[in-house]
Amino acid sequence: MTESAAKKLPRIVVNEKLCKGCSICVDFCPTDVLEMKGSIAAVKNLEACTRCQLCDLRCPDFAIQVFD
Amino acid sequence: MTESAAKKLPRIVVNEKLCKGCSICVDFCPTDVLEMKGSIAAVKNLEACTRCQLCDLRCPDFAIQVFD
Amino acid sequence: MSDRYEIRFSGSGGQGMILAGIIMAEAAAIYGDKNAVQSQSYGPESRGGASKAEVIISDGPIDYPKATAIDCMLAMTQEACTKYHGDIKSGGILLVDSEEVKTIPQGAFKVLSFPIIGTAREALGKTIVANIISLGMIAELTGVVTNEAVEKAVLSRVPPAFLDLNKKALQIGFESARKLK
Amino acid sequence: MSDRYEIRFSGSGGQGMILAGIIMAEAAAIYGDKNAVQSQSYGPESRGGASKAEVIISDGPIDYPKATAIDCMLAMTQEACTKYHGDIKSGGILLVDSEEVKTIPQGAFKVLSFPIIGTAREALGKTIVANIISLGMIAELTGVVTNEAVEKAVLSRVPPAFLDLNKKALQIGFESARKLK
Amino acid sequence: MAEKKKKLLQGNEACVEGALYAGCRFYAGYPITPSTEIMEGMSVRLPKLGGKFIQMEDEIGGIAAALGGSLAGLKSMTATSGPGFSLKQECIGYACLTEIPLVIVDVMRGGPSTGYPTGPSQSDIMQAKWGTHGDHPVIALTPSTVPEILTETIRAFNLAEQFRTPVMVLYDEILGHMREPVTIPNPGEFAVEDRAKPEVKPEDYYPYDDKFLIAPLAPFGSGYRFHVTGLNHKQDGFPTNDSKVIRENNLRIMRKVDINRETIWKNEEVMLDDAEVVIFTVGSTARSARFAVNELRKVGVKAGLLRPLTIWPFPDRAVAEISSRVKAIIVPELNLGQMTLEVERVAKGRCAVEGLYRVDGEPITPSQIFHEVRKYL
Amino acid sequence: MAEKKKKLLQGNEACVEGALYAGCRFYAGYPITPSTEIMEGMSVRLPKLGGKFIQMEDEIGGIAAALGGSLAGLKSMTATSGPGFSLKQECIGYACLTEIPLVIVDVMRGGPSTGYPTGPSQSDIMQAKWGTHGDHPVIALTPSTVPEILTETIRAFNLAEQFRTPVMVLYDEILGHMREPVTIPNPGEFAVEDRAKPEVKPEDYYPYDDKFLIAPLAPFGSGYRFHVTGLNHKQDGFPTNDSKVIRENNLRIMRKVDINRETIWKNEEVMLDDAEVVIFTVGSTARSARFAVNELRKVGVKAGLLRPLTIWPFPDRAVAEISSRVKAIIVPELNLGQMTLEVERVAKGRCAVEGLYRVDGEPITPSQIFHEVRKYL
Amino acid sequence: MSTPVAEKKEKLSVPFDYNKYLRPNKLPHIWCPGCGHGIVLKAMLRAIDKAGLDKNNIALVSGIGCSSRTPGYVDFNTLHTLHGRALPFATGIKLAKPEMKVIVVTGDGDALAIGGNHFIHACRRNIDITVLVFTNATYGMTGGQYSPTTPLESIATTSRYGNIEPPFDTCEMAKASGATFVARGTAYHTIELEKTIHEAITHKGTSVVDIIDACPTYFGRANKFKSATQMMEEIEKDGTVNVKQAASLPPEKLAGKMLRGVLHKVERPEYCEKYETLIMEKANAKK
Amino acid sequence: MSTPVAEKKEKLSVPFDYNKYLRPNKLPHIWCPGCGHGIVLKAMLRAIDKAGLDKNNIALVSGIGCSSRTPGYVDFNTLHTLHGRALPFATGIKLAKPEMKVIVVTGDGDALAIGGNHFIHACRRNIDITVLVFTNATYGMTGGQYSPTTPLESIATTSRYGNIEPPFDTCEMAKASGATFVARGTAYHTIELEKTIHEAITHKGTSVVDIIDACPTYFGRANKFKSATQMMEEIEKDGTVNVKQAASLPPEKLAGKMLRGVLHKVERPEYCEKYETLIMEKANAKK
Ligand SMILES: Cc1ncc(C[n+]2csc(CCOP(=O)(O)OP(=O)(O)O)c2C)c(N)n1
Ligand SMILES: Cc1ncc(C[n+]2csc(CCOP(=O)(O)OP(=O)(O)O)c2C)c(N)n1
Ligand code: SF4
Ligand code: SF4
Ligand code: SF4
Ligand code: SF4
Ligand code: SF4
Ligand code: SF4
Ligand SMILES: [Mg+2]
Ligand SMILES: [Mg+2]
Repeated sequence: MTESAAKKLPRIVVNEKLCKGCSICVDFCPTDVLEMKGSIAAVKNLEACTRCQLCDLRCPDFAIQVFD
Repeated sequence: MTESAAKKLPRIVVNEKLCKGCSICVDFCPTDVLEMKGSIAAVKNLEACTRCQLCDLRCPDFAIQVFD
Repeated sequence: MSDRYEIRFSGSGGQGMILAGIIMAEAAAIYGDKNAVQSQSYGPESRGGASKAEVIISDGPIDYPKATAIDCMLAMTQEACTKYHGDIKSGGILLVDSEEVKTIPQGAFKVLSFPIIGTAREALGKTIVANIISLGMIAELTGVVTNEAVEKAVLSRVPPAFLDLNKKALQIGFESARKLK
Repeated sequence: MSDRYEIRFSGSGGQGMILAGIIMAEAAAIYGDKNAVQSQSYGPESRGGASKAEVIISDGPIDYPKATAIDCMLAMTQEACTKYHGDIKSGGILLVDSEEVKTIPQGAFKVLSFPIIGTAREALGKTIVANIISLGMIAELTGVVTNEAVEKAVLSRVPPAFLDLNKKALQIGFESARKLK
Repeated sequence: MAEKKKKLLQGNEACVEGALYAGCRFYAGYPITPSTEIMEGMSVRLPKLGGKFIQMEDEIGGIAAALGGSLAGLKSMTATSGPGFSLKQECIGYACLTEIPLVIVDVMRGGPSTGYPTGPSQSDIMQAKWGTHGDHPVIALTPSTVPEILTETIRAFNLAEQFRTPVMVLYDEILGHMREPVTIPNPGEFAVEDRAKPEVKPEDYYPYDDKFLIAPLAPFGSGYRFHVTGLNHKQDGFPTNDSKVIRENNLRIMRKVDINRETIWKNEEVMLDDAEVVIFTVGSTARSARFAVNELRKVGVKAGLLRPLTIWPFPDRAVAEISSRVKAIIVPELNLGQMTLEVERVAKGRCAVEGLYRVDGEPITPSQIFHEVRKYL
Repeated sequence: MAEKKKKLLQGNEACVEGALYAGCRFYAGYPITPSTEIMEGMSVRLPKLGGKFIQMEDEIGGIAAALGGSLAGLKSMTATSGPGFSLKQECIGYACLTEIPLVIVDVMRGGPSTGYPTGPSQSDIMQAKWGTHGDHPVIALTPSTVPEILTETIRAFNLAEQFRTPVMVLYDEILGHMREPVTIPNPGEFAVEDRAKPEVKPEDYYPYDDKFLIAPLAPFGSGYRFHVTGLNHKQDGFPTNDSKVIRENNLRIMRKVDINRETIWKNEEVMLDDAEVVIFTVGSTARSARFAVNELRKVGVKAGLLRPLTIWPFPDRAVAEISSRVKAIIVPELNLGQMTLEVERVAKGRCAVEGLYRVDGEPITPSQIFHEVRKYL
Repeated sequence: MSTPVAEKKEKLSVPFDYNKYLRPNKLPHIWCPGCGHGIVLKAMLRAIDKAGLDKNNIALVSGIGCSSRTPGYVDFNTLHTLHGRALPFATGIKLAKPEMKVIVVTGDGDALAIGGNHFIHACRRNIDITVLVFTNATYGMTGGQYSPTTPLESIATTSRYGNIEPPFDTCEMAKASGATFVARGTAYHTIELEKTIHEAITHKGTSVVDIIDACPTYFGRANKFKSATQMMEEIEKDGTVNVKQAASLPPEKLAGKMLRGVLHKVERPEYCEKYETLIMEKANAKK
Repeated sequence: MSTPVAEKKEKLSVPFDYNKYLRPNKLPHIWCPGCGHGIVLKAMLRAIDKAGLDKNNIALVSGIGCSSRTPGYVDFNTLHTLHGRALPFATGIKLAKPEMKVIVVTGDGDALAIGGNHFIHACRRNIDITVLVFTNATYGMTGGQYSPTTPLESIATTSRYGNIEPPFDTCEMAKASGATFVARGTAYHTIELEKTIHEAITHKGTSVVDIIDACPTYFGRANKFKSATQMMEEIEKDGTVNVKQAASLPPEKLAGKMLRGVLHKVERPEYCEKYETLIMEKANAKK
């Protein structure tokens, strides 16, 4: 990550067709970026995202991705 | 074994109906008491017998016994 | 075929449709004086996807255990509704969850629509009892078993800690249906 | 059935009766101009006990592969002799090892007796070739295949190191039989 | 009182009730859809009755352990479905030849192979008879309602114990998973048979005593020390290659079922007396058939139903009798024609025999049968 | 030249020759009497031809590995006997549904169970057809001489490859272990068929393309990436629960054998034209039968022999035809009546059908057949 | 690597493009919400990508079970066999085409219950196959019976009174039977898992990775876990320790924990190679 | 105990009376001249005698193979099952009648090839069964194919070019899968074997004794052994070393040798006991 990237916010994409609402991404996000909206994961605090990709890595359903 | 037993010779019985002639008893007798007669084990040197029972113990066919 | 009363509960796996079917059958056959047969079908995975439970109620022996001409069907999801409404007989009833089922199928049957899951969430805080609400509604709408029998059947299937919750859900079901009729 | 010539080799497992049968069949079908079928039977353990090999030789096709009326039988042990002599046809030949078979069965067949194993031991120092001696005897006694064919068949089955031994055994067989005839 | 014991049970649950009623005290198996509820039920219920339950590493282990349990004197059962039934076949032959009582339940699902695990089928009927190598006696029962699963499971245990042979209970996924009200029988309501125990002293005991058609079977550990082998054996249980003994024994194990087939057979007959077309079928399909027969009678068609509850030994006599006085026998089955072959064989051309097959994971409906029968009239 | 290649071979050795001639390059199995010589022969011969041999941990592993080898593109075989054949049944169903070519040789021994391992029998005939769960197509060949074991093994490979299905070769212990002179065929003397390879691009390839009755099968690793499952599947190989697709596919795999049965059937007919009593039998028993027919003709009895080299699909047409013009069909078999059931079914009462059974580890002799036939005249 | 920090070191700047390996239109997969099998599948795909394997050259073979549904989703040569039989099928493919990379994905029931014999024999032969065992301590597909890895006293539909059968240590079994690469990972430690799988598939010989993952639907519910997350934390994170870290931990910190990472790695001649060099050569020399 | 001297220490003054345990008129047994199975049978009978077991209370269970013919000769409750299946049958007997002493006699093929899965699962359960594996490195009954214990490069009827499959270490396998008593003996060390078997049958839990013995007919002939005696000397005597002596031997003296004696012994709750205490109690408490 370059220093200037701190300014550019990441893009977090949840595929609502694929998300099964297990909340694993929410529970394991180290900076509490995500929340459950009903039975779908959603972004609540994009600024805090560190692009660590853990949400994607642990999502069992190919349902969330974080782009730079 | 008592000392007096040294005089009394053991009795070695080969069951000819059971002996299959493998020669294991002959080959492993520590004092060379036995020999093969055709395809049956036989005693050739009873005096040397120490009653160690190895012939019986290793006979696969229940075919040889050594009595005191 | 005339003395058969056929009910189908449909929704998605995990919504408790099979339990609703079982309770309905018990209400009729154990706590009522009828005969009943309950069956279901799973997808090949035995979970996920559309699921259905069927109950045939009759005064006499019931041979064929599957629905042939449905008197009353419940659909808790759009997928189930679309997939399973075909066997409703003319003059039958289709009860759908109004929030889930937006495309109402056409047919010679009466369609009733009610926010079943929403009611469970709002009135009781637990969507899990939506199936019990729907059961109450079906019982009330069809009258094929008495409300008392249904209540006995529900209570015998529910762990003690949840007796109250389920009793309430059932009452809500009875009442909501009465209003819809 | 008339053009079938039936030979049975019998003895105990490990005496090479099956090999003798195979060589006989090869002598007829591969090195001679006949047809031949060879078969055998084992006990359920496939070793030990009485064992037999049968060879059917014919000018034409051979349907039934087992002996029906035996022209010539060899018995290398008493057990085999007792168990298997029953199928020898009237006028057939029974060749036994004279040291092993003490109780000669009665029947309308010709019995020839010869110390086959003893000869192998004394003349060649190897009882293992008793089966080849017996093969030579059977060939000579029956004349159903030529001695040359039998010799070719033996030599093709035997490892190079043992060619001589087996050749000698076969010759002994031929000669012994000639004397018995 | 009786009402208290009326329960809404799944077919597989009724099977558990029947087994326990019959005195089953040993279960070993491996889970497989759609039979798993039997195993789950046994795991909960058996320990309460002092019985033993074990989940084995595979189906072969399941039936082998159940046979061990039976030999040790407990009434034993295993349950499975298609692929597991195939795996158990080698042991089924062993049970037949060694004459160890056992009940094997096969809840039939769509095949071949993994096929359609949650779909119904009746395609193990021939496998039940011919799945293992070598000729062997087969008894197989085919209930068609949930209460009948309970009672036929009791009957299966009784037959297994009486005839010292494995007995199969075959039903399809629909029956295994559907629920019907069942009244649990009181003790004494149904007869429960136990295998004969030897009356002689241990030293005079032969496990296959040729004085008997079916010799008494002493449990292991009871002082009767004997030998059991899957090799052809003599009356004392030891291997033989005496062809006379082999033949006699191979024929006897067939005969014990064959000469008793009248008592093993069990048919339900619906309006056969004046029937012109008869439906021959089993299991859930028989329910559609009965429905269809009623409808056909309403429109004046003389239809009848012959429903065997014992499919093996095949009900030759009943089929032969019917075939000589009807126009046609219709055989609906959830397979591609297995019972049909047997009906054809027995009918010997005396009437038309027509199969009605379905292998798409759906039941044969009453109206399919209705229309098929009408073709003949 | 030709003479040089004449050898005295055991039936099991001839099977090896036939397999190699047909292009078999993969063998996996587990030893069992009386089939073991096939495996031993393959272990020596295959490596010399660049082929692969593996002894697996059990029979199931044997057939599964052979199926893997076939899917990877090598013509594959496994061989076994009764108990091992029972164990392989689950995988046989898998091969049928997934349509993987394979040759399975079963050298039949006395049963049931461990039975009489070194004794002959013909008691796996029904197991070959019904041993696995679910309906599935079965092709099974029944040679009766050692040279025929060679040629029928070639035919088995050809049929397996043409029809994308497992093909069985069944013969009894007598044939497996007896020796007869065999002339090893030269290359080109017999046709050798290979499975169809796809002609479309990988992206257009369906492993069960419904444009075909029998779709081409691409080997794994050839750039055609596809999915294979034992679940009911669509033309693209993926699981489905669409009942129409399930039905169509289940029917298609039966149909591919059924509509081609005329080319799969192969019968030998001996003096059938004027026969009044016909013997129907296979394998070593057919040798006794032919012997008996010759003897019967000598004494003026009009006997004939119908000998199927293809026992499955069952030769319905030939039996039906014969049954309408003879007094009796006699069915000698080394079992308790398996083919007899089929002959009865097809004969439909048009002639007498009489089984002649033997299960004592001994062959049926010509004179037994001779006397049985005479009863009918 | 039991801390999120350790995982973060592996930070990726762009998301991994799974579509390169997934078959189009097959998602959503059949697995339940929170099922660990999806996480394992993703780690496997990243490992395969890292290894740079050619899709045409990979055979992915499975048995029957939830985990065994994996092949259906990925664009390789895929084979969904019979319950327990993935390994002998895979053995056939590998021996027939040694140039292919053969990977077996299998459940703990599939691999170790009905398939246990094939498992130990594949290990013994040291045939070049990678075996990924999805260990969720249950038979998910049939509804939650106990499996050979279910912990003592756990509840399952066939052990309502608590399981009395001690679980296998899959890694010990693999090692004792002869596998030359043996490792353990978890769905929770997904980056570590990716590396472990990568190391397994690049090893020559039988490589086994025991992968602890969660079945929230059956094992979770029956044993009072509230969520997949809780299972991952308690079973996968707190229940395991990396073998390298373990070396420096006091025994009381290791009690009851399973070791993660590469537990055994040796070089021994591979089966197909031996077939080529020994058998083929001798057979053709003898001629 | 690799020297005859050590064996002699156990000198008996009268021959052991095997007839107490043999069935009348069953001898001679079917085994070939020099086959080690007979020697093992005798050691087993002496061990049973020493343990003072009641014949009525012993179930001797086998599969199929030469070794599996053992039960036919002895006067217990004897069961000759199917190839590979002795252990599940034995498990059924034991669970149904826990008061019986259940002993399984099995070949290396029976136990470890076709029966491998049952073997590891019996060990895992720690059910109180003694398993005596007659390891002759071949399938004797079917005529000498290689087995899972055949040494590398040995000749067999299915490995004419030399065996390329590494053999199992049966003891390692048993231990890894959970057996609580694991030992090895040989037919040559017959007195030691008797003691080892005695210790095995008096142990509570799954006990496994791997017994190296000779098949002169197939393994011997194919691998150029001249006699059973030579096999016993080279394979059993020189090829093994007692685990206690091994402790004091330099590594070069141990190379390529198998360890004899009790290799693993721990106490862990036995399966049938747990069934009684845990399951039965909970089931009946819950009522
Ligand atoms: C021969 C056979 N026996 C049993 C089954 C039923 N069955 C399907 S999957 C399965 C167990 C699956 O457990 P596991 O392999 O651990 O996979 P999971 O579902 O837990 O991922 C069983 C018992 C079957 N399909 N075939
Ligand atoms: C299902 C089955 N497969 C194969 C066989 C054939 N068979 C009988 S014994 C045996 C191997 C015996 O080897 P082992 O167990 O080591 O005993 P041994 O004869 O060496 O003492 C085999 C393969 C069989 N009887 N049943
Ligand atoms: S982890 Fe994936 S499936 Fe689960 S809630 Fe998050 S996005 Fe949805
Ligand atoms: S990338 Fe990391 S920080 Fe950002 S949402 Fe995902 S888990 Fe949270
Ligand atoms: S007892 Fe010992 S010394 Fe005597 S003969 Fe036997 S082995 Fe030899
Ligand atoms: S060991 Fe036994 S069988 Fe062998 S030669 Fe000696 S007495 Fe005979
Ligand atoms: S049942 Fe368990 S293993 Fe199967 S998909 Fe659901 S969570 Fe996963
Ligand atoms: S073949 Fe081998 S194992 Fe079998 S009895 Fe003979 S020597 Fe023993
Ligand atoms: Mg699992
Ligand atoms: Mg062995």
